[in-house]
Amino acid sequence: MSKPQSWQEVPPGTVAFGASALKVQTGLWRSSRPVVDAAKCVSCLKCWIQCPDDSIALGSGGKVEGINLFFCKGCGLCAKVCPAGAISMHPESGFAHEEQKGGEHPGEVGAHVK
Amino acid sequence: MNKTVEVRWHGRGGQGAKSASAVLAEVLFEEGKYVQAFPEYGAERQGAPIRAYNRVSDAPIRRRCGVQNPNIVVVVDPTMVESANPTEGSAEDALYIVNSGENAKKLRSRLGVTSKARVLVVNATKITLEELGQNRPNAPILGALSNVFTEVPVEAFVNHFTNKMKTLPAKTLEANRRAILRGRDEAVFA
Amino acid sequence: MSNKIKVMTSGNLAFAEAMRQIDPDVVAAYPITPSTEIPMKFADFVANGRVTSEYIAVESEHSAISACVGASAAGARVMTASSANGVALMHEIFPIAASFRAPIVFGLVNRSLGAPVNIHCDHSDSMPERDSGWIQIYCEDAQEVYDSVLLAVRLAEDPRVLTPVFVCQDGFITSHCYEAVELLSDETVKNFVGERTPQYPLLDTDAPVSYGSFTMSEYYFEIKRNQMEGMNNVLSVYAELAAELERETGRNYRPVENYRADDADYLIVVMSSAAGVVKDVVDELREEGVKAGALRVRFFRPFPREELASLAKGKRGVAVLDRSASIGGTAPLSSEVKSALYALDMRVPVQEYIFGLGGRDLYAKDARAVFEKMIAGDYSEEVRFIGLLEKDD
Amino acid sequence: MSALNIKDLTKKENPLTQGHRMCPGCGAPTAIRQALMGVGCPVVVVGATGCMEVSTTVYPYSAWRVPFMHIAFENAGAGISGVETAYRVLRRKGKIGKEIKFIAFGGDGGTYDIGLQSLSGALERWHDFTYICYNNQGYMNTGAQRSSATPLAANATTSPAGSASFGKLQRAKDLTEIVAAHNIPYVAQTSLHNPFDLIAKVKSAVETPGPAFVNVLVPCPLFWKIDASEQADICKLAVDSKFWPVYEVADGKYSLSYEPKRPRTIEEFLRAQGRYSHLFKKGSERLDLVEEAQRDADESWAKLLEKCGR
Repeated sequence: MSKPQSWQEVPPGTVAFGASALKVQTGLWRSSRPVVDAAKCVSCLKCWIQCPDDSIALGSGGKVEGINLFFCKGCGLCAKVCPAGAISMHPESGFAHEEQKGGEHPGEVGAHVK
Repeated sequence: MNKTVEVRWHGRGGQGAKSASAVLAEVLFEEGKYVQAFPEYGAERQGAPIRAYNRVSDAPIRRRCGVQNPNIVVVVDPTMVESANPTEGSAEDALYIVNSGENAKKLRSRLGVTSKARVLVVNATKITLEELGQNRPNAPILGALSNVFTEVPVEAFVNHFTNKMKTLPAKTLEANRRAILRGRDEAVFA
Repeated sequence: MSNKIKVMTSGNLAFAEAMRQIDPDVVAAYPITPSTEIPMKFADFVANGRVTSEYIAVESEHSAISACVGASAAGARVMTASSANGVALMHEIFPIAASFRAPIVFGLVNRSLGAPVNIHCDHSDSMPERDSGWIQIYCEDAQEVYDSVLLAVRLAEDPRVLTPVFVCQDGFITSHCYEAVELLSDETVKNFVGERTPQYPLLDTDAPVSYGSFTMSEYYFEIKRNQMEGMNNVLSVYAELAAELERETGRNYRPVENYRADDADYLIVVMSSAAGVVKDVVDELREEGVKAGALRVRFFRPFPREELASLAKGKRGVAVLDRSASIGGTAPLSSEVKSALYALDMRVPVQEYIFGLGGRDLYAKDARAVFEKMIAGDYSEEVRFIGLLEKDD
Repeated sequence: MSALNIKDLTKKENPLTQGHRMCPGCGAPTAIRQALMGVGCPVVVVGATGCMEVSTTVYPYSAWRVPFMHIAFENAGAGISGVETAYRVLRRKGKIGKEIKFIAFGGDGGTYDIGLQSLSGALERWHDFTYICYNNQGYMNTGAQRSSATPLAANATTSPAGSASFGKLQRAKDLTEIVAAHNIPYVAQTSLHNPFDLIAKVKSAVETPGPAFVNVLVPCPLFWKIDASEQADICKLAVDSKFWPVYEVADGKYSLSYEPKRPRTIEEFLRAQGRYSHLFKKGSERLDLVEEAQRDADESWAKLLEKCGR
């Protein structure tokens, strides 16, 4: 569902469609950025299971490959729980020179959405 | 019956005046009349004085307010002749049906009605004590009422009344039938 | 075989019988006088396998309506009933049900709101819900209750409407009065009400939706405006449905009942069971040569303002009889009537009355006095009270 | 209970998507996400008003990949009663073919306080659903007010520590025990620092026919005044200090899920959070209350062990 532009386009019943929040770039909230040293990752997935924003990007082998910066709010929990010191937090200002991307994985709204 | 006949019942909570008014309505409904039956509800429990009402007419009944000026007043409990004020608002020529073992003349003076009023007395309590072994005055009262609504055969009253209690043993139903018939036969105008 | 049968029943039992024939999926209810008989009777139907429904015996009215909203959002056909304090306890959830476009059909048996505690009829329980987004239908007798429940199911679920409905009847006066009601056959009712086809059932796990979202000023207004459209469609959809049911019953109830109003000089506007005695008085006055008439407002939400204004146009006087008060303001029916009459080119004198609070009856002499005052040109800016114990000034 | 494999879980679609607006480091989305991971079949979720509900359904977006309904604050129990009943009817009538599970959640405000009646009613009526309380021990959606889950001496905005007060004057209500007293088939307490425990318990709860209840300790960094990264650590401390025992009551049988080998003290748990800092303020310390909290914890623990038959 695209954002309604008028009252006529609002679906009845206060209904919002499932998984549509995948369009919401909560990564813009971040002031501190996690950086993954993949070489140190021991694939324990503690960061993955504790991340409140489900922003730990896993590779096909179940290894942490990076952070979904479209959603990551920068709480630092992943760095805190990592037993191998594979994730470190860095001020977002240090990345200011990078072009503000639309996000690596701007989630797709499910195909089921009517 | 060109105009609406209004009936007021005086009884005690749990005594069955409400059911009896419903039976009267059912019987007359079956005879093609337009009817209403509605009790007055309060916080009172078993034993407290209650009132119930009927309206009966050949035309659709629209008004739904309480009955203020009844044409027929039924006093189910003999102790209520004075306490329930059965003459309140009733027409001068109203018909009273009273469950009482009292002398008819005396009853008329206790009610304080003029000679225009008709008073039908039936000792319903005695009849049901004899027939059912319990003081359940409804059946003879309905029997007495069949003297008033003469267009309805008394069997209609019997059928509707016993229908309400159809889960009871046949013996009890038969006793009720006798009580209704005795109510019809033993009711006398004072 | 006749598809109709006339039986002796009451307003409550007629509602319950309609429920049995409709056979809703879910009923969640909590007992309260004078509507208790409805869930009691329905629970009995469930216990004896006479319906395929589930009955939820909840622990409060608040939970009753909450469970109804849940079941309705899930996609089920849902009904319930309540009165007075029960209705007041549900108040929080009514606007939510309406916003969810949950087509719940609700037997509202009107009873006064405490204090003091009073179990008898007035409209102080349903009137506060007039802004909750529910349709409100007020019935005069048990027959109308029965017919209205059938209509309400179709009306609520119509995709152009999708709005819950209160089917109101006067506590005790209608709910407990035993009278004749003509019932349709089970099959006729089943065919008339059909089956519910929900648009966004919560139980569709393949197309998940979220109900009851959070929204700030960005969309709240639009969602509300969208909801209003359902209410705007009610009267035209109702006209279709009423005509369809009329083919089965021969009865058709207008949103405003016109009783000898067309050529009348004086009108009483009233709702629900009190209309009967007013109509009796109209007939009496007509026989005496007075052009009296009555309007019975059946739909309070949506309020049929155009119909009412056209029926009241050009009258010499209108008296509005409210069975509830808006303390410190104009009583609800008077307020609506006055507002509707504002559209007329020529002013019609309107006298406001309040009557019947806490179950006090409206008698023929009262209705007659109201007409007599209009005929005498005796109007007051102040609201007048009928049957109130008052000291004369 | 089969052992959980975390790698298997990564293959499952997350029922709560990204893009929700909960605070950075909040435990609630983690708890809900973990809870739903263990559930095999489709679920329908009903949420009470609260942070989670508000932040996951900011119109026109929803972070729920599963059907979700919010009605009001105090009625998640009643709402899910209606949904679950509708499901049973529609399934019986052949209008729904598949098996669906029902989960209600509420914060401690919506569960311990305003929603307790509705929860109790739903449990007593034996609806087949699982209620998850994400318990951050106060009203966070409205700004850190005290609830009946707020522990003794915590500084909350409606039980503030001041010159004449030491914070909340009363102990927390033991809701898990109140729920267990309904004699429902499954009741548990857990904490989000141990996802295996949490996931397994919710799985048991959901798979048990009839009503089930899981009380999850979920820190609110803002209220507890901890760093956003510390949710898992503080939960572990709560469990290791016996402040929040993890246990289950299955068919009336109590069993302890975890016993700390080297128990920590309540003082350590309290000192780790800013909401208790007034107890340790130089010159106005209230170490007596710390001792009282320790005694309470010890007594509760002893009672729990007894119930577990030890």
